[in-house]
This record gives sequence, structure tokens and C-alpha cells, in this order.
Amino acid sequence: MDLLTGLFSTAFLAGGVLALAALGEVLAERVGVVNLGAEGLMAMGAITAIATVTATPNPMLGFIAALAVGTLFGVVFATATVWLRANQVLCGLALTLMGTGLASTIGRSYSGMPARAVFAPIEIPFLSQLPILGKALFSQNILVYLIYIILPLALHYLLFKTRHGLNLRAVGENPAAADAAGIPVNAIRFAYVTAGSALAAGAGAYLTLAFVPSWSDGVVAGRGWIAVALVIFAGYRPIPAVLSGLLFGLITALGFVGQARGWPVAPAVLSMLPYLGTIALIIVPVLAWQRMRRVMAAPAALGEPYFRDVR
Amino acid sequence: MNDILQSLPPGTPPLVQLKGIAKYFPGVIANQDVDLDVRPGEIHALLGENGAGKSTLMNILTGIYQPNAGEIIIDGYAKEFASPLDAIAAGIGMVHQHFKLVQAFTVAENIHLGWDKTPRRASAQKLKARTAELAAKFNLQVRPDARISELSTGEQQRVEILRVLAREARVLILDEPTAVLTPAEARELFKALREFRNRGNAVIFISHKLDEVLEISDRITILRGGRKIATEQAADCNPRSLAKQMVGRDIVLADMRQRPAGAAPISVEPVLRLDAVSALGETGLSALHGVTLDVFAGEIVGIAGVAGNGQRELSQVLTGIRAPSSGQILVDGKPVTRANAADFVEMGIGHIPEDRLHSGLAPALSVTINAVMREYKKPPVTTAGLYRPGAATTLAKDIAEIADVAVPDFAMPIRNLSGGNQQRLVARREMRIASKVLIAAYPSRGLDVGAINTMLKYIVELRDAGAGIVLISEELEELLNLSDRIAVLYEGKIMGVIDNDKVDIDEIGLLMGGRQQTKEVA
Amino acid sequence: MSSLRLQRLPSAHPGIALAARVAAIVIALLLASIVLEISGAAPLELGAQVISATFGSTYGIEDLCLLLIPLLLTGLAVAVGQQIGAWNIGAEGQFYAGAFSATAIGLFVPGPPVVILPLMFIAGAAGGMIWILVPTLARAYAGVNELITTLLLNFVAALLVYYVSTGPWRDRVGMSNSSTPRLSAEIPEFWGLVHWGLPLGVLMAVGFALVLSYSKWGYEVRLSGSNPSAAKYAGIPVRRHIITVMLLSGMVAGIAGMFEVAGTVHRLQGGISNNFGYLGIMVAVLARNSCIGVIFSAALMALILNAGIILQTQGLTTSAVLAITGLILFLTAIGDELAHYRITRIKI
Amino acid sequence: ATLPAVAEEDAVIGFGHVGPITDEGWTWSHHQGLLAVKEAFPKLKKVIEVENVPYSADATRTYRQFVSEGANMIFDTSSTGDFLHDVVKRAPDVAFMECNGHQTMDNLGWYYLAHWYPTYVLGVAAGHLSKTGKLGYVASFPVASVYTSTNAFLMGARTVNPNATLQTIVINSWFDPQAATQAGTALIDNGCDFLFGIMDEAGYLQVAEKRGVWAAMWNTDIRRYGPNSYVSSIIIDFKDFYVDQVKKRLAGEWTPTENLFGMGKGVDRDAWGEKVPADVAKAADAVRDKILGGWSPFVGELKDTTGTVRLAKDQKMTELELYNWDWSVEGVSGLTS
Ligand SMILES: Nc1ncnc2c1ncn2[C@@H]1O[C@H](COP(=O)(O)OP(=O)(O)OP(=O)(O)O)[C@@H](O)[C@H]1O
Ligand SMILES: Nc1ncnc2c1ncn2[C@@H]1O[C@H](COP(=O)(O)OP(=O)(O)OP(=O)(O)O)[C@@H](O)[C@H]1O
Ligand SMILES: [Mg+2]
Ligand SMILES: [Mg+2]
Repeated sequence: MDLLTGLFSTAFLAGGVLALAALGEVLAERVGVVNLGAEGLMAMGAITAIATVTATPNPMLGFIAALAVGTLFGVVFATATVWLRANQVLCGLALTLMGTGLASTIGRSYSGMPARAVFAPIEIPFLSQLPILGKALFSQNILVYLIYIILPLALHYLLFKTRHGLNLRAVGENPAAADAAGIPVNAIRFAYVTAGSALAAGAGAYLTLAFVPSWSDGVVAGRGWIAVALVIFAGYRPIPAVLSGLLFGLITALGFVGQARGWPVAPAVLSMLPYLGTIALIIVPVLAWQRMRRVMAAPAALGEPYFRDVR
Repeated sequence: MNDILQSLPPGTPPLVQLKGIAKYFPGVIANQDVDLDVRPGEIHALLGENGAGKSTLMNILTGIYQPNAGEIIIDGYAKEFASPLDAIAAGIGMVHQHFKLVQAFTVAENIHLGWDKTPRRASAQKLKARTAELAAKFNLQVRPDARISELSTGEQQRVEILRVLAREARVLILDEPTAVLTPAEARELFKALREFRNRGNAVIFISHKLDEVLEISDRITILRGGRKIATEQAADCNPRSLAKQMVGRDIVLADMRQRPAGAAPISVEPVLRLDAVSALGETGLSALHGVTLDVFAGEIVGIAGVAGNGQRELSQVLTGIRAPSSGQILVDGKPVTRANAADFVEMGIGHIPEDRLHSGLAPALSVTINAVMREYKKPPVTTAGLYRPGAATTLAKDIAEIADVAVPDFAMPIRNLSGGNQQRLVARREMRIASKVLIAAYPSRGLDVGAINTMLKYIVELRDAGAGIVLISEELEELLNLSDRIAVLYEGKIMGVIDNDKVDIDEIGLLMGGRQQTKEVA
Repeated sequence: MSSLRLQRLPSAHPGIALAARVAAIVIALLLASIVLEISGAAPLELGAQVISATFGSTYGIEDLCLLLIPLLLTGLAVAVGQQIGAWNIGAEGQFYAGAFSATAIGLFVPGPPVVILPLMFIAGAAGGMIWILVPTLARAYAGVNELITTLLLNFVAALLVYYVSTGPWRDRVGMSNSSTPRLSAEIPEFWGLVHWGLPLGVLMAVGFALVLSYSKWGYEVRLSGSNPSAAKYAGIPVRRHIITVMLLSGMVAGIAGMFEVAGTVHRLQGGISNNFGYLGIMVAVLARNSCIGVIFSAALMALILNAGIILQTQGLTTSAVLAITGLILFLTAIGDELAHYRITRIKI
Repeated sequence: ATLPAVAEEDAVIGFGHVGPITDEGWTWSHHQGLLAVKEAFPKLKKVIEVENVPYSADATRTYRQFVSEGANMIFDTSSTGDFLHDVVKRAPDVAFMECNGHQTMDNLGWYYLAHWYPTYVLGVAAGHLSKTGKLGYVASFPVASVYTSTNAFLMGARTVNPNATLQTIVINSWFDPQAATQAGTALIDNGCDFLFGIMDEAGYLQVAEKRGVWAAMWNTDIRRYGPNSYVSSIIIDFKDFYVDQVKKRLAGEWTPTENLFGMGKGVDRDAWGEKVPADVAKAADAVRDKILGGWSPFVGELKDTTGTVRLAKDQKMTELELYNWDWSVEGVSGLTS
């Protein structure tokens, strides 16, 4: 494999974890809820997937089981933050602790086993023959297609081209206005926070079924936080969220390629690249174009619980 | 009584009936024992002082608040509105006093929010076209693809009204809809409301403009202190009787133009002068073009014009919040350079902003903090570099007292005060410091008759004490009643300045529509 | 007839808030106990052990105090940022930066501790400020969300510290595992291992609380944080305050790092922050951003963390302890909100 | 100095680990040692084991807690340095052993394994198996054990293929399977056809298996992750050492010693992978036998990456020099830039 193809192909593979988790976070934040529990949800998803394929060696089943567990945790988190209106930041951090702790407790019996079934690459005819991107994007496993093509397009359509999307964005912007217009604010928040949690858990499943095909304690290694950060970077939009996951994966891969090729830069500096690069990519466009400020703006009611009785 | 009401078969139940409604907020009884019935084919006005509980009652009817007691009966059937969705399903629509609009969305998007007639596949194009259609149908001027955050308050209200009209509710609640409409727009709105009523629907109309209320409504219900005082046929009422019932005593409307003996004379030199000032608006587009305006001490300059023609930017430039892109601001003949709003306050320039909730107050902070916003740097609030919370509360109490606002707890967030009371507090706060100039943007918006009267009286007193006043308003009557001169603003330009004694209403109307002034008025 | 209804108060009664918090912790521990009981551990004994080990020994109280110092300061850092509405998720990175700069002085500037320690303090404070400088300017001049920039810089700081402590600054004499040589200047201890960082930290929290409530500046910051448009209207230099407050926030986190390296750890090494920066977010949220409240919520957090360590030596796995900590915080969040409700009797 | 004897039924032994005992690697191996101690001394009052002890002041807290629990002997299985020493000083009647430590005190000794010998043997195998002569190494941080490991590995390989080179990728984490996976991929993309590393998980072995290149591992036998790629592992075993130490402590004979386990005495290569050709295994084992016989490959002349001679001809490195190696030999890239 040549350098660029290799670079992109790991970028797609590695970025997928971030992209899927970021998509989940986009859903939650679009309806006004910050979910800092992504890290914990990913851990739960990762262990669920492994536990499932250990019992029944079917990767799709593992992925679906992870989504189900993510949904369950999402329901708990959303109940607390949406219906009971508990502090979102605190609940999210607590969810991370609970998810990580629980996953590694369960994971004790699954450590040291390779995944019994993993997602195998599917070559897409013709497309996979294209130079560079062909091999990198079109001979990957099915989740990669789901994450990079199907989900972002579907979510983009849902959010920006449909009535339902209009309503759900309104919930994140101004719940009081949405409420007065007859939109069931808390029900929508509940649904999307839960769905977002499911996707985060799905990202964990992707991790252990497609990327690092085995469970080990701490396998998520902070990627949940990066995913949360990338959502802001992506201006709370699905397509940029996926692209920023890819970009992050690419810069990370570049750091490794740089080391492999012996670039005369300290490895520590190469490891810093993705973070520094992301920061630069956030600041520069906003400085260059004032308009970016509005485009990148967070949903106005992000983080605020909605009380009808309090004005 | 109108024809529709008479043509109803006997025994037709009221469209809406409220029985024994009570609503309590911590420390406040907003509604108590309120009964109300609204019949098909009537326009029912709801009157009351600021804080009487009108908005609260309507928020209960629209499912936003849950009553602490009482029943809602629609078409003769008792209903429970667990959420606005239930109320909308029952055919109730409301234009809220504090707009329920999504700032980041376009007009078209706001119109289509939560509406089941919105096409499922809602592209921006489609929504824009539909909005334009609706605007034409109801004769309300809106810009479908403008963002709400770029609109003036008046324009925003038009969007709210259009949204509710479009939804074909059977009961339309309008919470102070005309507060920010031009007379022409108000006329259009009334026409639409009458048509709406004539189709057998009902309107609940909240307003502080008694003439309007008498003109449009069939029956009138009056609230005072959260309780219902009376329901009357409009035909049996007059402004004085209504005002008396609302306040509980007679209100004497003062003639404002009369200058008492001993009032400060109009100065020879302007205290505040804009010299060919241009400024950019929120969107970065030019909003004021070469505005030249003199404000003399002891006079009131009215600024007439349809909202959204540069009023916001004008008041911001006049108070140092927005820097001009070109031109000069002169205070007492000296050009002001690199000043900010605090310096303008130092110079004795006060400012009642148009959107008090957004820019004049910090809604989540306490009444005290908001009340001392102009004087926190000075003794007694800050002495020897020390900010003294106790002194701040004392000052806040003083301001609340002269503003005649009852505050249960000065530590509570100011957003818990009624809209009118917030306005009163802001106004008094500004007048305290406006020794030189007061820029008052729509000062009476949202105030009850009594309060307007008091407010305008205070403005006049300020003028008599020698301050220059810039009164920005859409109420021609108010402008004519108060101003010495009236400047007309259109698309960021001053179309002309007319002396009040030479005023020709039609000409002002033409200027407001963008027509050039035909003859130079001295 | 009468019925009961829930009513939400704008602020919770302090007594009820405390009760709700205690109830949340009790319920969480109860839930955990049930799980432990089922899995064969003896929760009551464990609980007794935690209490006796924490309060029954000098060691326990020393440990508590040593944990309290960094938690108090990172919590304060986050709370200070919140005064102007800024989410400083980067206390972790500023902690590293503070420890890093203080170490640079400690390693390379010779002199007696009376000279070196103040220099280290200044360096630590400056390090924290430098680390938050870019997010601050980006926020103040371009409106860039500080949450993401500060968060990303955490990773950079961690890598930087790992790099110097395994690379150029590593201990070549003691050959210790990936850390710098021991710093000779140490913050003096006043009780056991507990050093003067503790009273200084408390003092800083009190100082911030006083300045925020009793100065013009504090007033302006509160107003700017609550509604920037209103602050601009009042002629308050919002941008300048954003810059000052965020820099102060970074400074406090940097000082936390300096205290940790000069008072507790005495060497710079990877992982020195021990997640204190992230825990500080929880401390600040638990304190509802009150600078005084931070002292108490940091104490609570220190207690929880210390109990976690004791439980681990009692055979509970780290992961179980982590999950229980999460559960406690989760229920605390819910309890805090429910404390705002009051039941009122209503006549119908 | 010795500490007084303790009756088995009164004795408390503590273990503090850097990772989880389920890591199938470093900590797992120490845990096996703990199990051996329990088996050898079934009457022990208590054996305390704490996982994931961070390299921070929390380590001090943990070990102090051990002391409060009445521990008579404490094993710190991954050097926590000062954090441990603070406790050592304040608990003079407790015996401490620090794995990968460097310092002894009255009641503190250390132990580690001379992993460079089996690593050298694996290097020989790599020299035979690699076609490109490009070897890849996934490293955590540039610390002494990584320098020693990379150097020994390449030196072994160069005995077969003098042109062999070793490319290192530092992932700046002791544990990050995602990064290890990406690092492995990048190395293979860059032409490496034999991967080695010092990670506690199977990330790069799984990559090697997928991409059809060879890989050697650390700590335990995890060939099931990549049966076709697996060459061997540096296998470590602390069982005998721990049992012996506890026995001495109970008998009142324990003294603070420095222990570096040699080849065959706690550290060795694992049984060869299924796909490793017999002649390669034989050639490598011949070298292993030589080492077992007392021969050391770490003899000058050795040059560093700049070409400077760092070890004169025929000079032999001492065990302590090997333990504290902090420069790369010629041909290793990526650690010092
Ligand atoms: N959410 C709330 N929390 C606390 N108090 C409230 C709340 N909403 C309204 N109030 C109080 O209830 C009373 C009635 O307020 P309401 O807004 O209904 O008055 P209003 O008649 O609409 O007045 P205005 O003419 O000024 O709009 C006021 O005293 C107000 O302060
Ligand atoms: N509505 C807002 N919401 C959040 N932050 C805001 C808001 N308005 C202003 N800010 C913050 O305040 C900073 C300064 O804003 P702005 O440039 O409007 O202030 P200014 O004091 O007028 O500046 P200058 O002195 O350059 O005119 C912004 O970059 C932003 O970070
Ligand atoms: Mg009202
Ligand atoms: Mg000390």
C-alpha cells in the first residue's frame, strides 16, 4: 500500500470511532443537552459488543446489542437531565465514571480474548479501484460506510431539510418558543439524547468490533472527550462532525507516519499535532471570516434545562 | 353586540370558559378565583394594570402554566391542558408578550415551527415561498429569510401575529399585540381580527390602549391584583371608567405639552449633536446614513418611523453603545472620541433601550443588581472602592419605590417581575442619571394607562428640569402629545424634522413611507 | 378539598439542599451496598473501615488534606471562569503547565527555598495563565468557544510534561521511572505531610469570594457573565473582563499544579495532574460556582476519592469504586435539583 | 538490617499494580505471582491487592493504606518511586520491594528482569524472518527499558542481517490500544515486516495478523490474537521470586536486596509460534543456549545513532548499565531525534 492510501485508510478506520461518537453528541446538543458521558457510553458499548460476539459470533448482533445498552444508559441519563432537570455537566461526568467503571468490571471476564467475530471489509466494485480514496474508503467494513456516508447524510437531511428537524433544532435553540408552538420539548430532548447515547455506545462497539478487535480495560482512552470537542469544532452539524473525526484521525495517522518515516520532529510533538491542529483549525476560520461566528454558534439553549413555570 | 353573537342559537356554550382559576408563584398570587367566558364570535378584551395577572391567565389557557386551582372548559367540555400541544389541539393560539421566537432561525422557519401544516420535507425554499404567501394573505409585511435576531421588536411581533393567524386557531389570544405596531398596521390587524371573529371564532385581546380596546372589543374583562373585577359590554364603557376599574381610582390624564412656569428654557446650543453620522447594524450592513440631529436642552425631540428603520442603531449611537462608522457625536459642542456607554452615563446621558430584557437587564440576576446598574460605581453603592451589597439593595428599594413597583424579594431574578414592572424600573433607573439627555426608546411600550401617564409625566418633568429628551416611538399620538420637534426616520435616514406646531399628520405618514420632504420646515 | 402540588423555588433552601445531598449519597451507597452484598462483600464492614481509616488515623486526615489542596484549587479555577460564563475545561492542562513552569524554576534556578519558592509560585501562576492565553484571546476577540480549546490543550500539556520528564529533564542520577530529579525547594509542611498550600488555597477561595461580592469589578464580572449585551449597555468592558477572569482562572489552576509539584510530589512527571483538573469541574458544579462553596465540595470530593482508595485496599476493584463514585455524583446531581421543589397544599 | 519474623497466620502481604490484573500482560504476570504466594502460604492472614495504582500521590495514599492495614511486606509491581519511598521511610518495620526500582533503603529492595537477553534472541529470529530488514517497534515513552529493548532487539537481528534497521514509534501512552493499532499500521505501511513492542495489549499483533507480517510480544503468551503472525514473547515469571521473598520475610531473614533475574530465571522467550520455520527457531535457540551458558552479546564496539563510539571494542556492558541504558545504537531510529 502506498503512503497516502495507507494514511487515509487508517484515518478512516480510526476516525470512525470519533465520527460516530460525535454524531451522537450532535444529536444531544442539537436539542440542547450536553452529554459529557460519551466516554462512559463508549466503554459500555465496547464491552457489550465483545460480550455479545463472545456468546454469539455475529458482529452485527454485537453492534445492535451495544446500541441497545447505549439506549438504556441514555434513558437513565435523559431521565435525570431532561425530566428531572438535574445538572447536565455533573450527570455527564458521573455517567462517564459509571460507564467506565461498570465496563471494566464486566470486562474482567473478557480480557485477553480476541473478538470472536469482527466486521470484515466489503469491497465496493469500481469505487474501490479509485486512486487513494478508493482503497481507503471503499474497501472498508460496513460500519465505515454507515458512519461516513449513510448516517451523516441521513442526519443532515433530517436536521436541515425536514419539518421534524426544524422542530428539534428549535428545542435546542429556544425551548420556551418550541413549547409554545406545540413542540413536545422534553419528549424530543429525551428521544434525541437517548438516540445520541446509543450512537456513542455504537462507537464503542465499532472500536472493539472493527478497529481494535478485542476488549481491554481503558480501550476508549479518552476518545469520548475528543468526540465532544469535535462537535463544537463541527458547528453542531453532522457532516462536518464526521469530517472532523476523519481529519482528527488523519492528523493522528500523520503523526505515526511521520515517526515511521523518521521525520526529524520529537514524537511528543507529533502526538500533539492533532490537538494543536484542531485548535488552529477552529480559530483561524473564525478570525478570517466573521460570518463563521454565526455558523459555528452553539444552540442557544445548550446546557439549560427547560422549566415551563420559570421565565 | 355584534351580529354574529346575536345570530348564535341560544344555549351555545362559550368557546372558552375559565372557572375559579388560581395561580401562585413563590411569594406572588398571580391569579385567584378568576372566571372568564369567551363566546364564539366575540372579541374579548382583557384589561389590567401591569402585573395584574393577564399574561399568567393566558399562559394557563395555552397550557404553558398549570393552574393551582380551577377549570378550563372548552365548548362546554372540561379540559386539562397538560401542555401547549393540548391547547393548540383545542384550537387556541397565542401571540405572547415576550416573543416566543427562535432568534437564530429565519422568519420563515419561525412561522413553520411546530406546525402540522408544515410540509414534512421542509426545504428553506419551500418555507420561504409559503411564508411570502401567508404574509400577502394576512397583509403583514415580513421578510421571510431574515433572521429574527436582525429584526426590530415590531417586526418580530409581526412574525408572531402572522404565525398565529396562519394557524387558523378558533381562539386567538393577543398579548399586547399593538404595542409595537404602526397605526396602519394596527388597522390592518383589526380588520383581520374582525374577519376572523365574523367566521365564528373568538379573540382574547390584551392591551393597555383603551381607545383601541373600545374600538375593537365586544366585551371587556378587567383584572386587578390577580382577581377578576368585572366583565362589561364594551358599548357601556369609556376610557375613564375602564381606567378607574383597573387602578381602583380615577386617573387624571395630564396635558404634557404645557410648559409650567419656571421650566428650563430650550437651550441655544444643542447639548447633543449628531453630525453626519453613519453606522453599521448588527449584520454589518449600513444602518444609519449621514444622520444629522440636534438635541437641545429642555426640549423633546420625537423620532417617528416604522420600527426597523434604524431606531435601534440610532439610540445605540446616541448612547455610546455603538461607534459610528463615520461622522461625529458632539456633547455640549465638544466631539466625543473613543467613548463607551459608561462615559455617556458619566456625562448624564440616560437610555431606556427598546429591548429591555435583552440589553437593558440581566434577567437571571437579582432585582438589586439590575437596579443599580447605572450607579454601582458611585457612593453610596461603592465607597472607598468597596461595593456594598446592602447599600445597593437600599438604592434598589428607592428606585422600586419611586417606580411604584412592588418587589417581594430584591434577591430574586428580575425576570420574575411582570413586563410592565421591568419597564418601570428601567425607566426610573435611567431618569435618575439623565441629567443632560435621555434617550427613551418606546418607553411606554407594555405599560398600563396609569403607568404610561406617570412615565410621560416624569419625562416631561425631566424636560422641564432642563434635560434634552429623544423620544423614539411609533405612537404618533404620543409623539404629537409630547414632542417639540419630530424627526422622521426612514431606512436609516432622517427624512425631515418638523416643528410640532406645524405638524401635518399626512406629511409625517408620507415621510415615514420614504417620501422626501417637499418643503423645508424651519 | 385540597391537594398537594410541587412548586419549584428559584433557589433551594440551604437546609433542604444539604439534606438532599446527604440523601443522594445515602441512596447511592445503599444501592452500591445491595450490589456488594449480592456479590459477596460485606458493605457495612467496608463502610466502617472507610470511616475509621479516614478519621481514625493521622494518615487518613493527612491524605484527605493533601487531596483537598489540588481539588480546592482546580475547583476554584473552574468556578472563577464560570463567573463570566466561561467553561474552563482546561484546568487539567493549566495544572500541568503550572507544575511544568514551577519545575523549570526548581530545577534550573539555584538559590535558597525562601527565594525559589516564591519564584516557583509566580512561575506556576504564569504557566497556568499562559496555558489559557490562546483560548482566552480566541474567546474574547473571535468568540471561539473556550470549552473545546481549553480541553484540547489538556492533551498537549500532558504530552509536554511526559516529554520533558522522560526526555530532557529526566532524572539521570536517581534513574527513577520517567520523572525529573527531586526538587530541592519544598513548600514547608505544618502538620504531618500537609503543607502550607492548604491554608493558602482556602485563603485564595475566600479572597475570590470577597472580591467578587464586594468590589465594583466583581459586580461588572457578574453582569458580564450573565448578560454580555446588558453589560455592554452599562458601558462595562466585557472583553477586558473576559480576558482578566479567564486568565485568573488559568492562574489558579496553575498554582494548583505548582502546589502539587512543590508541596506534595516534589518531582515533575507524566500524570502528575491525577485528573484533578477534570475533578475540579465536578467540584465547581457541586459548589454551584460559589467560591466559598468550592471549599466544601472539594472536601466532599476528597472524602469520596479517599474512600475509594481505602475501598480498593479492602478488595474492591478500582472499576467498582469508579462506578460507585459515578453513582454518588449522579444521584447528587438529581438531589440538588429536587431540593428546589416544595410541596404546597392547594385548595380546589 | 533484618525484620523480625512473623507467623504466617498473622502476616499481611500487599501488592500494588500499575494496571488491571486482567491485562494479559505485566500486571497479570504479577498477579500469577500473588496466586503462587497464596498457594504456598495458605494460612496468611490477608493478601491485599490493588490494581491501577496511578503514578501520582495516590500511590502514596494506597501504600499508606496498606501499612494501616497491617501489611508486613509490600510489593510495588511497577516502580512508583518517591511515592513509595515516602511510605517506606515512615514504616520502618514493613518490608518493601519495588519492581523496576533503583534504590535500596533499610527496608526497601528492588527487582527487575534482564529482559534484554530474550529480546536479543527474538532479534535473531527477526533477522531471519524479516525480508525487508526493516523492523518496527511500538514504544510507550523513551525510557530506559525501551532503549534497552530496542537496542537488544536490533543487535540480535543484525547478527543475521547486518543491514537491518529498527524504526520506533512512540505512542506517548503506556496503554492505548487504538494508538498502538495505528502505530502498527503505520510501521507496516512504511515497509516493516516484523513488529515488536513493549505494550501490554495485543493491538499491533492483530494488525500484523491482518496484514500478514510477523510480530513478537511482551509479558505473556497471546498467540491466539494472531496465530499466523506470532513469533514469540518475552515471557516473565515472578512466582518463585515472590514465594521466596515472602518466605524470607516470614522467617525473619529478609534483607533489602537488588535482584535482576537472568535468562531462564524469571524471564525467557515463549515457545515459538506455529508458523516460525524450524531452522529459524533452531538458530535463535542456539543463541539462547549460549546466553544460558553465560555468554553476553552486549560487548563493544557499539556506536550510537550519530556514529559516535559509545562502548569500546571488547568492553562488556554491566547488568546495571544495561538496566539503565539511555541511548540508541546505530540503526535504531525514532527514540532520539
Ligand atoms: N414565572 C414567574 N415566576 C414568579 N413570578 C411570576 C412569574 N410569572 C409572573 N409572575 C408574577 O405574577 C404576577 C402577574 O404577572 P403577569 O405577567 O401575569 O402580569 P400582566 O398582567 O401580564 O402584566 P403586564 O401588563 O405587565 O404584562 C406578577 O406579579 C409577576 O411578577
Ligand atoms: N451575546 C454574547 N454572548 C456571549 N458572549 C458575548 C456576547 N456579546 C459579547 N460577548 C463576548 O464579549 C466579547 C466582546 O464583545 P464585543 O466585541 O461586542 O465587545 P466590546 O466591548 O464592544 O469590544 P470593543 O471594545 O472592541 O468594541 C466577544 O468576543 C464575546 O466573547
Ligand atoms: Mg403581561
Ligand atoms: Mg511535602
